[in-house]
Amino acid sequence: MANAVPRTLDEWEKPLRDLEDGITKLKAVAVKEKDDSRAADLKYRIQELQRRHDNYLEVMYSQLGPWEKVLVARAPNRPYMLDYVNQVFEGFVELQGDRRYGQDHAIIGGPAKLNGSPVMVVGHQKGRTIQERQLRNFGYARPEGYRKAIRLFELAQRFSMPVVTLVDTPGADAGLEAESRGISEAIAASMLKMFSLTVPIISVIIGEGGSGGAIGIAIANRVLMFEHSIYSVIAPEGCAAILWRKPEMGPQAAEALKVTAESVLSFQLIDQIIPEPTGGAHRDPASAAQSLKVSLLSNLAELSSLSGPELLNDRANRFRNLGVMAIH
Amino acid sequence: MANAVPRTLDEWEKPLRDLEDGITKLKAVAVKEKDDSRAADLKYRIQELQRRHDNYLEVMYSQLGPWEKVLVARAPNRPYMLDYVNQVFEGFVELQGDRRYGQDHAIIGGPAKLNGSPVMVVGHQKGRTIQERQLRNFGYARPEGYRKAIRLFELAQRFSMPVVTLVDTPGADAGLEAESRGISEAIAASMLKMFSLTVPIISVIIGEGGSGGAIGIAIANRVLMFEHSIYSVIAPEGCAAILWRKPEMGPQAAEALKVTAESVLSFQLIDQIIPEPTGGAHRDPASAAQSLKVSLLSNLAELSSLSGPELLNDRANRFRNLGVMAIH
Amino acid sequence: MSKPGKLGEGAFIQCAKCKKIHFANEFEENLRVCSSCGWHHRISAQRRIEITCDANSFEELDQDLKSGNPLDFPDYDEKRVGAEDKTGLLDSIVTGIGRIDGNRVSLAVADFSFMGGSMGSVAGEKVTRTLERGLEKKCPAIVFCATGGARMQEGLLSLMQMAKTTSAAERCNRASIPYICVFTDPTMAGVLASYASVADVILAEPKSMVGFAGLRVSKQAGVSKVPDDFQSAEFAYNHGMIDKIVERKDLKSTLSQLVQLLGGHLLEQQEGDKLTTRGAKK
Amino acid sequence: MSKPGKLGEGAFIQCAKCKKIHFANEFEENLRVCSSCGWHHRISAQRRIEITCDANSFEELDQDLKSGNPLDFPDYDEKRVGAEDKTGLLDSIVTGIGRIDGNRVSLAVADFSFMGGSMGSVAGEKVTRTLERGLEKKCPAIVFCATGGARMQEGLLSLMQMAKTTSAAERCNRASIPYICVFTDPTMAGVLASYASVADVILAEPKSMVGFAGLRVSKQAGVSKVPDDFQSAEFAYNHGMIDKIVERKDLKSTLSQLVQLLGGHLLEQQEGDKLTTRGAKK
Ligand SMILES: [Zn+2]
Ligand SMILES: [Zn+2]
Repeated sequence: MANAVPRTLDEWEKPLRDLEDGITKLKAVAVKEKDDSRAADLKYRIQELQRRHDNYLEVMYSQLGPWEKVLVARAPNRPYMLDYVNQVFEGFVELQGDRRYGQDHAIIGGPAKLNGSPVMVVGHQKGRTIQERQLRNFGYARPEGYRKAIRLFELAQRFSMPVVTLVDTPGADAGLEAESRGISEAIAASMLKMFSLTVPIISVIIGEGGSGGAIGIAIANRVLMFEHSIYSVIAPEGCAAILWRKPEMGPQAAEALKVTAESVLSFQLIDQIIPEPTGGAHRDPASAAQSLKVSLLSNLAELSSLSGPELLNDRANRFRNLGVMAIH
Repeated sequence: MANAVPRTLDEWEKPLRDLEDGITKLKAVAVKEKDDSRAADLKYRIQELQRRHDNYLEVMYSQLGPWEKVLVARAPNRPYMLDYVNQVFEGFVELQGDRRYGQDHAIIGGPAKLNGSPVMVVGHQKGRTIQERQLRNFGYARPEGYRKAIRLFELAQRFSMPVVTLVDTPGADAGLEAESRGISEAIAASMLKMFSLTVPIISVIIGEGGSGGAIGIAIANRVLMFEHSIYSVIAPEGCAAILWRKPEMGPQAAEALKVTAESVLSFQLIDQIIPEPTGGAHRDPASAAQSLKVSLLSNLAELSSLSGPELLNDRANRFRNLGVMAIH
Repeated sequence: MSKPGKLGEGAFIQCAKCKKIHFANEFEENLRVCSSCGWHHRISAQRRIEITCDANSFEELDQDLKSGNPLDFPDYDEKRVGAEDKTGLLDSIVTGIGRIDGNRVSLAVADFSFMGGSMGSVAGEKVTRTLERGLEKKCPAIVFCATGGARMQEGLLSLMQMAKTTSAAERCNRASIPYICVFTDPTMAGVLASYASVADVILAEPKSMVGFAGLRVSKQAGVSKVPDDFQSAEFAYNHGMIDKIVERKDLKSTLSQLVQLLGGHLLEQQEGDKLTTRGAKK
Repeated sequence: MSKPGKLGEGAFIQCAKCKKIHFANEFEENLRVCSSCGWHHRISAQRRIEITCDANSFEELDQDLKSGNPLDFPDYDEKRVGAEDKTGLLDSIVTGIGRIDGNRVSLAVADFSFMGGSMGSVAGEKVTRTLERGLEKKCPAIVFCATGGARMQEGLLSLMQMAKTTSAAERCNRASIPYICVFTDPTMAGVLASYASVADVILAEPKSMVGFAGLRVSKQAGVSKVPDDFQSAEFAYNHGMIDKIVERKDLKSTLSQLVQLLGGHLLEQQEGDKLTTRGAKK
């Protein structure tokens, strides 16, 4: 591991890319090599480099610290909601509009089939291209997104469809427009609605579980986290800025805030960790999607034995006792 | 009655005002008159004029045509919602806001007590001063008004309070802003909500029952109309403009549209007419308020024998068979 | 506005939008969508049913309903009879039961050519019955709108249809019957402000006019500067009022998907109906 | 911001807004509202309870709860102990049962002076219990907010309090227990985005700061030109988020009216409680 704290995933993964570059170069030489013995030698060196690369990758990703997890969770090539929707569900129909004011493309959703049965999928969608990032408001949902989610939750309730939410946001939109249309109310009302449903709900933190913007759609009977996702009351940089007036102390804040899936699970705030392929979900999205599907199906199967009122109470009870207190 | 069609209430009531002016003048003279016999004569003439005035008033108001009813229903000194609220209910607390976007002051509401029992009052409020008229958007409610109404209906449902709506609007706001925030959806959603309540609902057309803007809050177990109020699918002037391209043919349209309480009752679209004092509610608001109170109490008493589901079905059934068809 | 002018012996049709001239048969095969500019021209209720339901699966109902003239409204009888003669319909909406990819649906389809698709007592009754048949037969209800709004000539009776139809939608809500509405050109006023806007899912054809009041009225109401797309399906979509704008050619498949996704819970309740009579006319 | 500076021997207090100097006793008698400019200065939970509940009617509960440091968060222990010493409180909210004009209410009152009124596990638990006591005792629940939001130092445990408290509000909804929230200066972030915003009725003191993110954060988020009243109670009211802005002196009577109007259906369920113990400390 590098000694200095890496600020980006690119920086942190540089040793890996150096190895990859070396392999690429050797391969280019090997292709042209006519001499058998030298070709065999090159092949050996390539295998050796590949072995080192794979080893390094495995070691790196098995020892991710909180800050590295933050970087991985935010990786621009990490699978986003629609990547999972396309691989895990069938026949997704995006339904849009809050029936009040406007469109939001940071929270999207609609019905789809999971293993042949209808479910309602709702989640945050980030963008990859510059245009799509702007369209998606960089994953910062506006009030309209939460109000659309409420509409979709109501449809799920009406038509007896389990709800799956996929959470991946740096936080809710905190700008003037969002404030003036009641971003706080929208988040609170979305949570309230989720607590009122009598269908099963599963929420999965797939990338960034950022603050109120995340929990606004993460009220569930089961809350799952991908292995390298994070879940936090505040962005580490924001915490550092408030506490120490040094946003650049994000790594220290990430450590203090205990944002990793493992930490969060230790406080029993989530129910399960979904393992990621070696090197993170972004290195093998299909395998990550498969893990998600397995996890959703097994959790839904477990919940299927509960009646509507039992699901409602299960969800309330799940959250009722969260918190750690001392007694005076 | 005047031969030419009056365009305003003022114009139409001119003969009355002439008599009133005459009486006022004679009274001014009589006050100064020292001679007993001439004073007695003046007194007699004043009584005579007063008798003619009262007679004329009674005749005029017992023979109101549809257009005259339109003028009376729109009379600027006709009692408005808050006039009734203050006289019929106790302890009204106005609750505000749609929790989505903004304020609307054309539809207002809140809990109050009727004869000691809590009810939820919601209605259109017009303004009398220029400032208040602007504040109230001249009685044209915006989407926020209907969405606030929905919130208040939900509170009424939650806390088992009967709902009373007082309807008095030329129509809903049809401007760009209202359109862009879904005025149509807001009206429809308000009706939908009212159909879903299991508490008694009484709606009273107190002045103008203008089109979708009116029925948006007039879904009730009992729909009552004040004697000189009107209820119409479209403003007569608008109808004349569309059908005959002559907005000034409002009087003919008022006739054709059958907008009076009597006509509407004959099609069984309302349940009861609340009588107004001679000369209209604006001449004796206290007495009109008393009639309203009596009517509300007797109708609520009748509805009190119904259970929640019965109220719900009663309301659906009430509207289910409205319409007149031929069979082919 | 979008009614195409016919040229010659009806062998050619001109696009109402871009003025391009099409062979009439190609134009009809393309579902009356201009192959040049994509403008969706209005189609009849009959044609809509043909392109929406499985072949021979639609059974028309409520055929005996026609309007009276309860208010003795001037010229109403003449207008109605004229519309009957012109369209061969008795009112502005055709209703019945059909199938989409084998799944039973209760259907109502408005025809704008009958008095501007306006809603009087009959249209209100037929939409109400369409929703009630969804309730009764435990199948999704689908309504295609094409209307200028309430029918003035029936006065307050027309306004009451807003309430009556919305009540039926509310009963569908409570009974978990999916209700899908498709806005076609135009979807306006009293219809938009009642049953159309409370559907579970709202689809719209591109560029359909969608709004509360006529543009003239909106302008009177002080709207001096209106955006170019004011009162279009796209405007309504951008303001969150519509789930999805779908081209005519894709409507059947989208409806089919939605019926399967939202109506899944109803299949068991339909008493084996789907298996025994799938695709067949009842 | 609105914390008054004390002058001399505490006999004078300067308005934080208009800088006018008041006699301390008059200032306190005026409920810490500036008689000159109307500015509502923050008050302690204890004082709030005094001016809200009938004399001697308030019984404090949950007094044994205090925060731990589950995350071993740097400096948290020191800050908490400092706040305890400064305020004499164990956390940022005081809870209990009291009466308003004889009507029983379950009450929670935040105290901004304890770590900015922030919500960690203890505050979340106490608000939850306040709502649950409404459920249990069949009486309205009232919460006075004064908070900067969630307490960072408890990490995700604090975020979970948003869910926990909102769940309790949802249970009150379903059980028809009236829940009234009063926004006082400030009501922000994680509290505003959870239980505070889902109350049946929301009142606010004039000029209270009300918003989702700190102004600094909002400005980072690209808000270059903010209106003068941004993130004030008046701004929230104008945007439909608040029912009524009520001056401090009128809050008790408004709450009393609301408790009677919205809680009417509960009186029979309270087992004659009101008649037997009206006004008396339990
Ligand atoms: Zn064209
Ligand atoms: Zn001052």
